[in-house]
Amino acid sequence: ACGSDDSEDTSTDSNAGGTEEESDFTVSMVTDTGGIDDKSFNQSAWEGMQAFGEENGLEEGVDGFKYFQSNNDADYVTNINTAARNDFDLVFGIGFLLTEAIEQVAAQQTDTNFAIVDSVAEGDNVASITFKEHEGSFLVGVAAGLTTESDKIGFVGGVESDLINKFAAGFKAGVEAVNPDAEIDIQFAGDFNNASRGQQMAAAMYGSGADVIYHAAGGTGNGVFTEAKNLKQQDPDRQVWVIGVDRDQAAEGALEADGEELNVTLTSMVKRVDIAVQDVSKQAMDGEFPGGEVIEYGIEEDGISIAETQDNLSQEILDEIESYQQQILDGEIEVPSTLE
Amino acid sequence: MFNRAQTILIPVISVALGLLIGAVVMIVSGYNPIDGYGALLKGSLGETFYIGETIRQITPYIFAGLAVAFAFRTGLFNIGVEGQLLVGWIASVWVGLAFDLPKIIHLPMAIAAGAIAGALWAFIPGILKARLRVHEVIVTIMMNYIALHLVNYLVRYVISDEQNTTDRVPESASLKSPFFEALTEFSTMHYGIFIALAGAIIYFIILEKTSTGFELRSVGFNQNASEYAGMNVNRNIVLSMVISGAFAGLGGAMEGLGTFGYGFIHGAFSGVGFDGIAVALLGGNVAIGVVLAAALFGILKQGALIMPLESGVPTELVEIVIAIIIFFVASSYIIAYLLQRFKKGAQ
Amino acid sequence: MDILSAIEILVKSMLFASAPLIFTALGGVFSERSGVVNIGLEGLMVIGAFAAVVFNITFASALGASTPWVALLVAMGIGGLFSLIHAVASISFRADHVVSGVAINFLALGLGVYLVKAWYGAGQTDKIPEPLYYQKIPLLYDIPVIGPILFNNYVTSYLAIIVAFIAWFVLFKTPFGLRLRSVGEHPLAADTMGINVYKMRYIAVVISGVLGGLGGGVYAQTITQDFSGSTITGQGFIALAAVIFGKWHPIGAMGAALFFGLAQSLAIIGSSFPLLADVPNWILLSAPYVLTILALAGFIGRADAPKAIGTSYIKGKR
Amino acid sequence: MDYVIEMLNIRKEFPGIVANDNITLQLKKGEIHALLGENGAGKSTLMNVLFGLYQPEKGEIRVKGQKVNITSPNIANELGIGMVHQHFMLVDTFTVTENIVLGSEPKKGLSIDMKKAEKEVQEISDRYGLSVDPKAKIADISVGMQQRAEILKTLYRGAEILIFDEPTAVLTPQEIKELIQIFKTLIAEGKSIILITHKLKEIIAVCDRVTVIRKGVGIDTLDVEGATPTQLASLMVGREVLFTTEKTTAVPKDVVLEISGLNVKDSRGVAAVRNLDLTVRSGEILGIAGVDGNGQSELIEAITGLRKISSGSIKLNGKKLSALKTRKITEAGVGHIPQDRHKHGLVLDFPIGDNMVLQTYYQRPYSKMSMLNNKEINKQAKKLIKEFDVRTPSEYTQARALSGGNQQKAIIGREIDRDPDLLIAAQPTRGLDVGAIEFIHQRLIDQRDKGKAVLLLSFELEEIMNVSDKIAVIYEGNIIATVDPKKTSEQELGLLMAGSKKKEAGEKKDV
Ligand SMILES: Nc1ncnc2c1ncn2[C@@H]1O[C@H](COP(=O)(O)OP(=O)(O)OP(=O)(O)O)[C@@H](O)[C@H]1O
Ligand SMILES: Nc1ncnc2c1ncn2[C@@H]1O[C@H](COP(=O)(O)OP(=O)(O)OP(=O)(O)O)[C@@H](O)[C@H]1O
Ligand SMILES: [Mg+2]
Ligand SMILES: [Mg+2]
Repeated sequence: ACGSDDSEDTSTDSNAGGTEEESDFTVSMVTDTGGIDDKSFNQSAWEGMQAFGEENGLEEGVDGFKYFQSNNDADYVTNINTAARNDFDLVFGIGFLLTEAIEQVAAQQTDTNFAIVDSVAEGDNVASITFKEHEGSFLVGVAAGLTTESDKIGFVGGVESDLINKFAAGFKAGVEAVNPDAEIDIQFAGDFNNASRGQQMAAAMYGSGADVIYHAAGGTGNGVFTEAKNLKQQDPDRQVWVIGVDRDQAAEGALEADGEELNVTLTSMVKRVDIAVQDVSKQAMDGEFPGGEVIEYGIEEDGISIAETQDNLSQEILDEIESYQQQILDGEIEVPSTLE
Repeated sequence: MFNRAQTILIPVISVALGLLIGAVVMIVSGYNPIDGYGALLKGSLGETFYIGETIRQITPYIFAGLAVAFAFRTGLFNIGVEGQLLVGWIASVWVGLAFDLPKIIHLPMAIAAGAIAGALWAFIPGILKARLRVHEVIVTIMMNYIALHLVNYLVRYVISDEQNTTDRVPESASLKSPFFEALTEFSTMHYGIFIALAGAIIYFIILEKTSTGFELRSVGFNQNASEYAGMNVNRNIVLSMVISGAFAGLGGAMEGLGTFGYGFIHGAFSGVGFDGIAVALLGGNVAIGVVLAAALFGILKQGALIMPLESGVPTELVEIVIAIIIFFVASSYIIAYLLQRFKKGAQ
Repeated sequence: MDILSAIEILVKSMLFASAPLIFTALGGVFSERSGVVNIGLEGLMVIGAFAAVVFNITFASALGASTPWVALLVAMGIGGLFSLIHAVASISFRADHVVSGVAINFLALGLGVYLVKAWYGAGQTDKIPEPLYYQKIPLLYDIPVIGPILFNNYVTSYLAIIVAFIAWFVLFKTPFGLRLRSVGEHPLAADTMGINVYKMRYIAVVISGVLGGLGGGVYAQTITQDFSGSTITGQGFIALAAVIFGKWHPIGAMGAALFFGLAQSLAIIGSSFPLLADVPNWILLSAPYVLTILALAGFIGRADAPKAIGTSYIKGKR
Repeated sequence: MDYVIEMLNIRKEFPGIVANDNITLQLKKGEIHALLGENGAGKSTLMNVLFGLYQPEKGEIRVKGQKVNITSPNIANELGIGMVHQHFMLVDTFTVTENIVLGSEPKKGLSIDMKKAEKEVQEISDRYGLSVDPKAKIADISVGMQQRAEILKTLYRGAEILIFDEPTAVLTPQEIKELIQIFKTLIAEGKSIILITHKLKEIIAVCDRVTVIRKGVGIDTLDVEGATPTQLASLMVGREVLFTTEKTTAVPKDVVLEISGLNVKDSRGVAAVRNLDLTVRSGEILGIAGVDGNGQSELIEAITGLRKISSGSIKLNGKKLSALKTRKITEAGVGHIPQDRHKHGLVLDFPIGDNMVLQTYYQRPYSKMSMLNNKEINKQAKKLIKEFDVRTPSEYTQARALSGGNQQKAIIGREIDRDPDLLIAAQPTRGLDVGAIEFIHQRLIDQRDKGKAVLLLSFELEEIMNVSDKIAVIYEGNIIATVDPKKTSEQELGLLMAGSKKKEAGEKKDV
């Protein structure tokens, strides 16, 4: 979305939709080093912002909505500050890595509103947006627990952190809820960009009998898909599944074997950063900015869900998931958010 | 081989050529180079805020450049600046958090901790090279990865209570400068730049003005002759790595105590250490050169952040420009040759 | 996990993780044996990965199953072309080889990502439609016990090992190899023997580009299956380490790359052993790097680089 | 007259200097033609032109009457011209055979036919009496064998005309004898030879004609028959040259260096110095004569602390040196002019000024409290440059840019100026012209006359005989005889050096 073509696209789009009422509200976001096309939460956030812009007749740019790309950890403060200085009414920091930076700038730029995604930051002009990843992970855990035939399930995390632990904890609880016999092997790659290690880890897990792996490891997760697809390609009848993360990762699992279209993506745990971004932007535009508050997006708030692509899940499993989802909504199940 | 005028002229020409070719790349891919460079300039030097940010960027580049350059001058190739920087960073933060002391003691202590940690991290490849002749390039590359994993572990399990970041270092150990922040409209500029400039001066003095530097350079050029002259070659190899690592560690301390003020879990390398190789080489491995090269890097990298905002040009353009500048500086022979040709032609 | 399947996993992981490193390291061996330092291996891998992925995405529908192989050829070609920059700078323009190599690294990454953004409007490409898959090698796979352990992997992994032996043959058994090495040891002597020093070095650097491009292409088409700025993150430097670790010898470099792949998979397998369960994760994650250092430190006899490495040959100068 | 080579009016310029100015050299078939001139006169340049390494600005080259254009060594090879360079052109890590066949390798299929190559090398070496081990690595063989490998390289390519650029500078007397024998075989085979050497006696002994050049200009070509060394020398230098170094009789006094029961191992761990005893007194020059490889290098390295000793003791003025580090030994009063000036003597990338204080940079006045005092350093450098006539643009010039002779003068100046009680001079005049040699010899004698002890190591008997007050012959790591130079002859010494102990020369072993 960096290219000139793109910005033209968006501008014509918003011109086309120019029938909507004009607003002088401006909003921007600062990515972490993943960038706006990380196929993960940065991208999702940007999609949300674009949708918000379109809906409200904003143009991409300083007078509408805009993203700032961070190339380095040291760029966070700079970018957030630059955004504030360019008079954006609301500035999102995407990713927990930006927490400190948001806090710091928010304390200085008191006229601007800020929001942090995936973390909690202090400040009256800061809204903290977190997700109940553990809830969604619980649901895919249910899918995994019911799908596994070997009773061995893997989890590949990127770098160990509170956030990634939330995924692991919810997942584990989900599996245990439906399949107490299943073993869960939780591993961390120590890296979000090491596909090679991801593939090695997946090879070790599948090789020792696991048949479902849930990854929360960014680019390292690429390797998990690669290994699964390889195994599936060699033996289309073999049971190998990957559960995607953050967005619907069905495309990542597609392959062709013996002329047959297959897919190793069992399902994905979807985190709707886009919805959260739109939501908070709307509130801010309407003068109801939730400054100082922590907004948790879970299943209830449509912030967390299981992916739309569910072709690989049987109806029974879908029903089970549905029922657990209801129990979570009803508060009958309290999903743990830390590994203990 | 080159005269004085050329040593100044060649980098200038290289930078001009780099920018020129960058402009061509922009035109070819449908951007307006004037807008692009305008944005770059504005985003690095156009406002006091950006100037502050640029200066802050330059700070670690100076140290990383000095670290690589120091090793180079003494015949060693330190690709491990990245790792040494990380351990220096975390060590300085650790000391910053662990003690409660008056600033006059605490800050120097935290900075020293960064230098010492970097030095220790570089001591390992140094001693392996000196004692066992293990190639420092391999060891320093490997030590980078080890540092990354170790530091992440320390942040999470030792310095913090299973958090993603450590606490902020207290004021007594902080390089943050409310004065500069106010002056530059809340940029992250901190006092580190002065330490970096002091570092460059110290670099110059150690290497060019002390008898230790004499030895280090001598060993760098010719180990046999140095041994003949009674110098302890192995000791100098270790010392060189240690000083190089100390510079890198100081770079880390600038980040830990200044730019950030805390330590955090790194998903990947920051790249500053690798950029340091380019800074050092661009600066001809001399102190003033390193400072100037770091300034160029800082300006380009900082400006690159604003470029997409103002002109739509992808930030990567800057990497291309940097690459071309490095290429031409490296090929200074041909530039000097052409210059001579040109001069002759004119006469 | 029983021992046999543990070994199977180890070997498998080692083979696929090492293959890109082997190709690239072999490229490094050629270049450095001719006297040209090549710290640009990282950049050559980047450009190879970029070329292979873009080609794969663009031509998959037209070429079908042969796409990845043609893409590898393209990656080799582009890698070779790209390395010409390094060659021109370090051989003809007498540039410091390290500086020029650093420029290659910057340029490859910058250009790769810049073009991806320009062409696809995103910082990373889609998944390639036609990746490479594991293959059971006919006949060999049927050997009891060993077959399934050794002969079920990417064809490129075997290719890497074969290329290592070919490289050894070329460098140490053929006139071309003798000349190439002579140019790296004593270019003036080679010149007096009527060997064109510049030509040999150009060829060697281009070979390193071809093999580096191949390494990157293999990495992208077997492991990541897409391209972004973080596809190649340090593999080229590990390959450089393998060149030195392997004492500038093709078989040595291959061994070093395999060793590294093995150490990595050992650490991963290790973490599932109860014995190591309490070892902090960072130690296991660091294990491959620590093991490499230990292996080096334990090695008896140090490696001597080609004598003329890093020096520009200037005709008519003594 | 049929000349095989004619170089007519050759002019070759380098930036700022005319290395060859209108030089003519004609080589008859079957002759050994000497090319004589001071350091830097332009001999190597002229030969490199002939070999195709340099292109002349002017002039004409004819091979067997045919005008040719030699643009690369390849063409020279094709024309049957081979060159044995001043600095060997051998790849250390290759075998003798690999070096010889490089560039024209016999092939079997795709690979080199090493068997065939080795056989061919063996054949040629047998034919010309050039004994080499075809399979040995260059790094592992003696300088003499390396040179034979160089000669084989040219013969393998069928060279008819052989150029030797200072081939004897690095050889021991025995090896020189062998080389002269080889020359004769080559001539008998119908080859022609151009020989560059600074040793006038060699010219008289083996050459037919000689061409003398001075500062890039051809002076004369004359028949060797009837010519005397003095005549040749003055032609070359342009003034009278004295040959015997003027010196008074030595008055040895106190013992300065005392070595007893010394054992040292070489790099491979083999005993190189065995149970060696040696004494050097103040006011005398002790020359060590011996064939290369008999422990000389190890002995010097042991004295200077560069090599660990296995047992025995080394004392300087009664103080034990053997446990000390090089620096302490230097400080105790040992000066060392090393054998290999590029490897040990100088940091070539340093300016001459810094090289002048290579061992003393940390002492006053060059350093105060660890800070260098560049003013003092350069002052010292200027002084030495002047005193020792080092030809350099300035003290800031990189040592690399100086000619070999001037580099050597710089080292000698540095070592002598420290006024060491013991000065070790290892091959101090290797590769230098007569003028420079004279200068250096005089300096060594001056040291002696100042009451210092000098230990001179040389493979050149003439130098040893002329300069030393006493000669110790080293053989297989041991001093097997000590003789008075006035009472011995080169023949006698040669025999001793070859290990024949039958002679208890002029004096008894007095050590
Ligand atoms: N490559 C070069 N570049 C510049 N000048 C050179 C070069 N080679 C030689 N010269 C110059 O040419 C002159 C002749 O050098 P040359 O090596 O031919 O002398 P030489 O007679 O062989 O001396 P020596 O007896 O010491 O070997 C030198 O004085 C030097 O100034
Ligand atoms: N490449 C070069 N460029 C410029 N000057 C050179 C070059 N090579 C040699 N010279 C000059 O040539 C002169 C003589 O050099 P040369 O190496 O021939 O000396 P030399 O006395 O023959 O030494 P050696 O004993 O090593 O043969 C020196 O003054 C040196 O400055
Ligand atoms: Mg010479
Ligand atoms: Mg010469």
